[in-house]
Amino acid sequence: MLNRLKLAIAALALSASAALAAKDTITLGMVLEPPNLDPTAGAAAAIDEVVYANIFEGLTRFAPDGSILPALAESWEISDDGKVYTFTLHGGVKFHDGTEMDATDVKFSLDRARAPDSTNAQKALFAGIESVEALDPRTVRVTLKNPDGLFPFKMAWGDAVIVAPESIDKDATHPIGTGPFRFVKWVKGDRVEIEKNPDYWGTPVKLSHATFKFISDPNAAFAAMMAGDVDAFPNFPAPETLEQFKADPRFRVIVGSTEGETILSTNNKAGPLADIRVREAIAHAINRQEIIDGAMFGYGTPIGTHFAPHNPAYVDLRALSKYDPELSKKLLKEAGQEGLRLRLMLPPPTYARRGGEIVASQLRAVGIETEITNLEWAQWLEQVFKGKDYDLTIVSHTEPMDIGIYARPDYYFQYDNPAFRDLMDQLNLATDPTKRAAILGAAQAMIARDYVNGYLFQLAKTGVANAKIRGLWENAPTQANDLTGVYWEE
Amino acid sequence: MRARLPLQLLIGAAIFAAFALAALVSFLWVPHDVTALNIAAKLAPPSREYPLGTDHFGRDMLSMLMVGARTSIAVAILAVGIGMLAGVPLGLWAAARRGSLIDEIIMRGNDLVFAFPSLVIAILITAVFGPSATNAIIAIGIFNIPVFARVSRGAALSLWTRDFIMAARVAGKRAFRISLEHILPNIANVLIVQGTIQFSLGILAEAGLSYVGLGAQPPTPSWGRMLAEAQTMIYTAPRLAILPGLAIVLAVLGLNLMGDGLRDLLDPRLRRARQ
Amino acid sequence: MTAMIEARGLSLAIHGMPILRGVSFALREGETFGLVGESGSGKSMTALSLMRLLPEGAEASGEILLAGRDLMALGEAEMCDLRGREMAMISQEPMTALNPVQTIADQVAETLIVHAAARPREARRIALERLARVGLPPDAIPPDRYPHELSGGQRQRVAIAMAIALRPRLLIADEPTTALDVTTQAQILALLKGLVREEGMGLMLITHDLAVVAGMADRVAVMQEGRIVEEGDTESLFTRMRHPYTRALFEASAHQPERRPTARAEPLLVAEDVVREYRMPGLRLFGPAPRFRAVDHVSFTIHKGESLGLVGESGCGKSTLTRALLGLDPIDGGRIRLGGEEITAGRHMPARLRRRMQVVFQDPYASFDPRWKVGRLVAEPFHLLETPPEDPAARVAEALADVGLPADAADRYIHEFSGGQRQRIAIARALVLKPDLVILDEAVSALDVSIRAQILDLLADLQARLGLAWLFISHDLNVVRAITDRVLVMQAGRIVEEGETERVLTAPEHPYTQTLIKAAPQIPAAWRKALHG
Amino acid sequence: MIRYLARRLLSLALSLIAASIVIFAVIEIIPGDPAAYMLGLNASPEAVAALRDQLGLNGTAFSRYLDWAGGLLQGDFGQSYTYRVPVAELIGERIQVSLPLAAYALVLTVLIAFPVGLIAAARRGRPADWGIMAATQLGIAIPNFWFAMLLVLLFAVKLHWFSAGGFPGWEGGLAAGLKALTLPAIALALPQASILARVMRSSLIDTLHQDYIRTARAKGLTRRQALLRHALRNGLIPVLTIMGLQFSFLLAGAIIIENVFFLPGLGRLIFQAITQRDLIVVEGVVMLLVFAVIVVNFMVDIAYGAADPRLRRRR
Repeated sequence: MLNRLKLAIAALALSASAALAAKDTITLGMVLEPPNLDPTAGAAAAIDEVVYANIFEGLTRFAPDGSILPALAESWEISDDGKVYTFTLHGGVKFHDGTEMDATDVKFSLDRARAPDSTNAQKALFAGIESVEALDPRTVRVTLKNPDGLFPFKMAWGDAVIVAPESIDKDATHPIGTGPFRFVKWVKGDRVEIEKNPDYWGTPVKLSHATFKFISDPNAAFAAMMAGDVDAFPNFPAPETLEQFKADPRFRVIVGSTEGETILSTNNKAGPLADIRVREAIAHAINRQEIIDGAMFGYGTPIGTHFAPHNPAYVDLRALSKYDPELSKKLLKEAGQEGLRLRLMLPPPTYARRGGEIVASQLRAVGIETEITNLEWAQWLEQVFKGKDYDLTIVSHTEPMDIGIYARPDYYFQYDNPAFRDLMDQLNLATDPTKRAAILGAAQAMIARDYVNGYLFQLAKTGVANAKIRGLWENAPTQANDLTGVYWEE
Repeated sequence: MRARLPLQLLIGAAIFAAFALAALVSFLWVPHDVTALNIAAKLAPPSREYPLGTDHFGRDMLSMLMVGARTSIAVAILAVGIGMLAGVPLGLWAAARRGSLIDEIIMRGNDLVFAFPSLVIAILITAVFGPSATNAIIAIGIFNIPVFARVSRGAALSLWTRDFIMAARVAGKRAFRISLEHILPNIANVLIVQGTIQFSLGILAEAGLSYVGLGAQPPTPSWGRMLAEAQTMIYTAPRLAILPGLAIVLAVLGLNLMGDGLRDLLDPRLRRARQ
Repeated sequence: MTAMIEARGLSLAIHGMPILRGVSFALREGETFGLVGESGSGKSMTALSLMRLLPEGAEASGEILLAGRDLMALGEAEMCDLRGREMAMISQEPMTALNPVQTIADQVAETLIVHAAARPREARRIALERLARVGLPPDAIPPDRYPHELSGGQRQRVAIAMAIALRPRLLIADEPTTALDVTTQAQILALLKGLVREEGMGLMLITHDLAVVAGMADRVAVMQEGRIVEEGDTESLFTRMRHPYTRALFEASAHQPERRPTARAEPLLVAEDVVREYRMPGLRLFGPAPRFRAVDHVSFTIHKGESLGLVGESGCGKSTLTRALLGLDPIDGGRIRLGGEEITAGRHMPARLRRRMQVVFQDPYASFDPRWKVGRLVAEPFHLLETPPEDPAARVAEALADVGLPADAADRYIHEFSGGQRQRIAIARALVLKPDLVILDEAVSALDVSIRAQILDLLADLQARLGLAWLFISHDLNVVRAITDRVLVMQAGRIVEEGETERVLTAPEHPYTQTLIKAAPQIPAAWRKALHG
Repeated sequence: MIRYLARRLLSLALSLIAASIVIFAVIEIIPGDPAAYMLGLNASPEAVAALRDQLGLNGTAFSRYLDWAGGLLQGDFGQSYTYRVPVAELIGERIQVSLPLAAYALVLTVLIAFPVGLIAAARRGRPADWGIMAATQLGIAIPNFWFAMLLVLLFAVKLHWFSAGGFPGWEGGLAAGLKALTLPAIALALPQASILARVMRSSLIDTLHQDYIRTARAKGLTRRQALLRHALRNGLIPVLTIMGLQFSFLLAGAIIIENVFFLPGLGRLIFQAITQRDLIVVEGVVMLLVFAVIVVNFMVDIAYGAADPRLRRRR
C-alpha cells in the first residue's frame, strides 16, 4: 500500500509544478474546421482563422482596429499617378522550411493569384495588377492598370499572403509560411497544432504552442468551455450562454464588431419582389431590435444599409426602413399583394436559423406568409447563391468593405442599377479619404432608398476566454485569430 | 405472472393515450399560437398563463409540446405504416415461396437494407432531399420494411407447416389466398406487438433526426428540435431541455409498456394456459 | 415388506383447479406398480408430486413417505439431494428431454458430479458403464455424440441411463414409450423390466395403454379424474374388473365396431410404381447431392367403398405417400390415377378431381385455423365448386349432423370443443362435398381410448351409409384390425405385405410384419376369456 | 462445412457488390456541388469549373463507378474533395475512435445486460424481475443524445471527473484514450444494455420452460444449477444475433453521440461529409460500415456453429 501512496504524491507534485511555470500553451475553440490550410486556394473563413498572421504573412496586414500595417513589406512608395507601388521587403526573412523569402517569392505569389486558371477565391483583388517586377531580392515594383488607393488594403487580405514555389503544392495539408508560428500537425475532424517559430524575422511571440480545436455543436462548445478543455473561443456559437460566462470569475466575455453585415437578402427579380413597394413593405415589417434580442440575445448593432457602423464612412439610414407594420400593410395593399407567399431559405448559422423564425413571424404579422427551408451551406450555395432559386434568405457578408457587390448585376440578389456602378467606378479612382467617404455615403443612401435588401444588424464578435488570457482581438476587421500578441497573465 | 399483465398494458395505454389526446386536441385548440413569437416574454417561468413557462422565443412550452406530439406521433405512425404495407406482403410472399428464388431475393434484399446504417442513411436522405417531416417519414419508413418483412416471414413460416394450411391446400386454395385468409389473421398479433415497438423506435428516430435539424422544419414544433435548441440554455433554463426530453421518454415508455402488455395478452403460450 | 414409497391422501390443486383428490397407494421394493388412466386423469401430476417438481401455482397436501421419511416436510435442498439419488424420473418426450448442446456422456456423468458421488474422470467411467448397461455400448454409439444425432429410442435409453446413474430405489416412468414405435417400445419395456429385476429398483410405470400395463406391472391402479378407482395385483384386476370405469376402459380398447363390407370391385384409386425422393443436404461441394428415397416403387389399388389400411412405423414413408396421393407434392416416378384420371402435383390439379378426395389429420388441435368459426371451417372445401352452393349453411348443418354435432356448433370457435368433437368436425369438413375417397392420416392416434371407440363407430356407420372408400393410415394394429378390410404393411418406403386384414394380422408372411405383430403389447387371451366367461 | 462456407462467402461478396451499386446510385442523385462549396461565397464561375475538373467530377456516372469500385478492391477509397487527402487515410484516423468506442460500449452492454438478464430470469415474476423490467423499459425509452447531455453536465461540467468531450488520441496512452471514451460509451451502452437484458431474460425464460430443464431438476440439480449449467448456454444462442446487430449499430449509430462529445469518429466524418457534399467520403464510409455489418453477421453465423452442435455437421 505504501508504494502506491508514494506514487500518488509524486504524480500530484508533478502536475502542480507544471501549473507554477507561466503557462505558454493555449487551446482555441473554433466552430468550423477548415477544408484545407492554403488561404490562397480556398475561401472558407476557417482557413484564415487558423493561418492568418500566425503561419502566413502578406506584404501588409490588418491591425486589430482594422487599419493596415506593414508586414513582409517594410515600406512602400506610390507613384504620383497612383499606378505604381514599389515595396521594399524586410531582409533575412526565411520560410519555415528554411528557404529564403525574397522578391521572387512575392512575384510568384501575385502572378499565381492573378493567373487566368488560378483557383484563388478573391481573384478580383489582383484584377487591377498590370505587372509585377522583382527589381532586386528586397524590392518589388507592382504596376496597376489604373490608380487604386485601396491596393495596400487589398494586399492585407488572407488570400494575398506570400507563398514559396518550392512548398506551394503541400500548403493545403502542410502549410509553409513566414509567420511567427510553424505548423505541427492536423488531426482531421479534431484539431490543428502550431508551435513557436524559433527563427522568426519579427518580434518573437510569447506562446510556445497553440491548438485550434473544432467544436461545431454549440452545446459541446459550452460544455468544453465550462469544463476547461478549451482556453478561449473567439467566435462563441451560443450567445444565449454569455450571461453565464460573465457571471463566472474564471472567464472573460470579449464583445467586439465584425465586418459581417447580416441582411435579409431579397431576390430583386423574383416576381412580386421586383416591385419596390413590396420590398419597402418588407423593410417596414422588420423589427430589428426584436431579431437581435431573440436570435443573438442582444449582441449586434442594427444597420440601415449594407455598411459596417464602426467604419468612419458609415451613414445612419435606419429611419428609411423604420419598423411600421401599418405602413407595410398599406404598401402591400397598394401593390395589390395581399396574401403574398414567399420562400425563405436559411443557411446553417444560428443568426440565420433563429433570425429566420423571428423574421417569418414578423412578416406573418403584416400578412406575408413565408415557407422556411433549412439548407446546408453546399445546398445554399448551389440553389440560392448560384441558382438564384429563392425569394428571401438571411446571410452575413463578413468580407470587409464589400459594398462593391451591389455593382454586380449577376450577384445573387440581382440588383441592376447603372448609377450605382458609376459611383463604384468613381470610388476606385478616388484616393483622397474625404472624397471616398462622400462617394461611400451616396452609395449607402442609394441601396437603402432602393430597398434592395432588408438590412438587419451588424454581426457582433462574441468571444469567451479564460480571464488570465491577454492580447486576443476584440473586433474582427478580417476573419482571423491573430495569436502574435496573445499571452497568459500570471 | 398473469395478474400483472393488464397493469402493464393499462399504464402504457394510459400514458400513450394522454399524448395522443394532446396531439388531437392541438388540432382544435392550443393555449397559445405556436407560430407567434413573443420575444419580450422569452424564458418566462411557469405561471398561470404559461403553465410550463415559455421558450427562448417566448412561445408557450405546453402548446409547443402538444403540437410537437402531433409531429412525433404522425411521423412515427406513418413510418410504421410504410413498414407494414411494404414489409408484410414481402414477408408473406417469401414464406409462401420458401426456399425458392423469390424467398432468396427478398431475404438477401432484407439483409442488404439491414446492413445499411439506418441513422446514417436517414440523415443522408433528409439532408439530400431537404429536411422535412415527409422526408423523415420516408427515411424511417424504409428501415421499418425489412423489420416487418423478417417478422412476418418468420411467423408465417411456422404456420405453413401446420395441418390446417394443408387442409386449405387440399380444399384447392393456392398460396395467395391461403396467405390472405389463414396466414395474415394468425400473425396479426405478432405484427401488432412489432408495430408498437417500431412505433416507439420511430419516435426516437424522429427525435434524433430533428435533434440534428433534419426532421420537421420550423415553424412546426418538434420535440427533437426543441431539445437541440434548449441544450445550450440548460444552465439558465433547464426546464427547456428537461420537458421535451421527458415527453420523448414518456411517449416511448408508454408505447413499449403497451407493446409488452399486448405481447403477454396475445402470446399463445399464455393464452392456452389461461383456457 | 415395508412399503418403499407410500402416498397417503395426496391432493393437488393448480391455480385453484383441483387435480388430485386424495390419492393413496404404496409401492414395495423391487415391485413394478402400474398407474393407468386416460389423459387428464392426473397420473402425470401424481408422479410430479412424488418428485415435488410441480409447476407454479400448485398447492399439494397429504403425505408422501419414502422409506418412512415424509417428503412433503422436506426443504428444497433436501429434496434436491434425494432426486437422482433415491428416486428418479423419465418423461414422455425423448426428443426434448435431453440438453441439445451437451454430449450424452456429460449429461449422464452430471448426475454423479452434482451429487458429489465421484470426481469428473471417475464419473465419466461410470457414465460409460451405465450407457452400456442400457444398450448404448461406447463402441456402437460414441459417448461424445449429441442428442440430435440419436433416434427417439436411443435418447430414451440415455434418459434411463441418467436416471439410474446412482442406482435409485425408485424409478418413475411417465408414459416412457408413448412417443415411440411399437418395436422400439417393446425393447425399452424389456430394458426397464431387466433393470427392475437386476438392480432391485421399484418402478412406477404410468401409461394410458392397458396392454402395456398388463405385460409389465405386478400391481395396477386405475385413475379417473384425480382418484384411484380400483387397485389390485394385475391378473386379479384384469380378470375381475369390479369398477364400471375399468370395465368401460377395457371394452373401449378392444372395441370392434360392426361393419358391413361395402367394398365393390370397381377400382377407385390406382398407384403404380410411385417413387418420391428428397435431396439430402450433402457434404460434397460438387456433383449430385445424395438422394433419400422415401417412397420406393409403391403400387396398390383402393376400390370404391373399400376400407384399406396402411400400417408402418414412423419414418417408413406413410406421410410422404399421403402428400403424393393428395397431389400436394410432385412424384419422381410412377403414376397415380383417381377414377381413371391422373393426379399431378399441387397447382394444376383440377378442382373436379380434387373434389373426389379429402383428408383428416392426426392432431385435432393443429388442423383448424383458431380464428375461424366452425361453420366457415367446414365450408372451406366449397372453394372447389365452380358455383358456390345455393344454401351453404344448410349443407354445413347437414354435414355436422352426419357426425353427430348440433347445427349451432357452426357459430362457435374451435377452441370451445374437446379433442373428440374436433375430430368429428374434421370428418364433417372432409365429407361436406361427398368425396369418393377420404384419407385418414393417424386420425384417432391422438384420442383417448373411449373417444377413439366412438369415432371408429362413426366412421363405420358413415362408410355404410355413404358408401365412400378410405385409406386408414395408422401405426396401431388394433385400430387397423377394427376398421379396415384389407391392409398394406410398409417398411422403409416399400410395401412389404398386402392382404385381407384378418389374414395378415393372424398369419403374417413377411418377417417384418411378424416382428411388428409380436412387438405389439396384447392383453393375455386367458384374462380376456376369464373376463367374458 | 466447406460447402456452407463457400456459399456464405459468395453471398457475402454479392451483397457487397449490390451495396456498392446502391450507395453509388443514391449518392449520384444528390444535388449540391462540392466544388462550389469549397470556393465559397464570392467565387467566380471559372474557378469553380477549374476545380470540378481537377477533382474529376466530370465524366459519365458509369465510368466514375468503375473507377471507384475498382479502387475499393485495392483499398483506395479515392480522394476527399474537401480535405484533398486519400479517404482511406481519413477513415484510418477516424476508425481509431469509432472502433474502440463501439467495442467499449459493447463490453459495457454485455457486462450490464448479462447479470441483469440472468437475475431477472432467475427471479421471474418476483419484485427483482419487476424492478429490472421497469428499469430496462426506461433505459430503452431515454434518447441516448439526451442522456449524453445529462452525463456531460453532471460528470464534466459539474464534477470535472471527465472532459466534456474531444479525443486526445492514443499516443497519450491507453488510459487517457479510454477515459475520453468513457462517457460516450456509457451513453451508447444504456439503451443497448436494456435491449440485450430483455432479450437475455426472455430467451432464458423460454429455455427454462424446456423439458431438459425438468430432466436436470429430476437428476437433483437445484434451480440455480439448472439455470447456469443448462439454460444459460442454450439461452445464449439468440442473444448472439442481437449482439451482432448491436455491434454494427454501435459502429454507425454513434453519429449523434460523436457530435455531442465532438469525437473525431466515423459518425462525425460522415455527417460533415454529407453537409459538405464530400460525396466520395460518404460513399467510402458507408461502404466500410456495410462491410463491417456483413462481416459481423458472418462471424455471428460461425459462432452459432460453435455454440449449437445441431448446426455444426448438418450443413
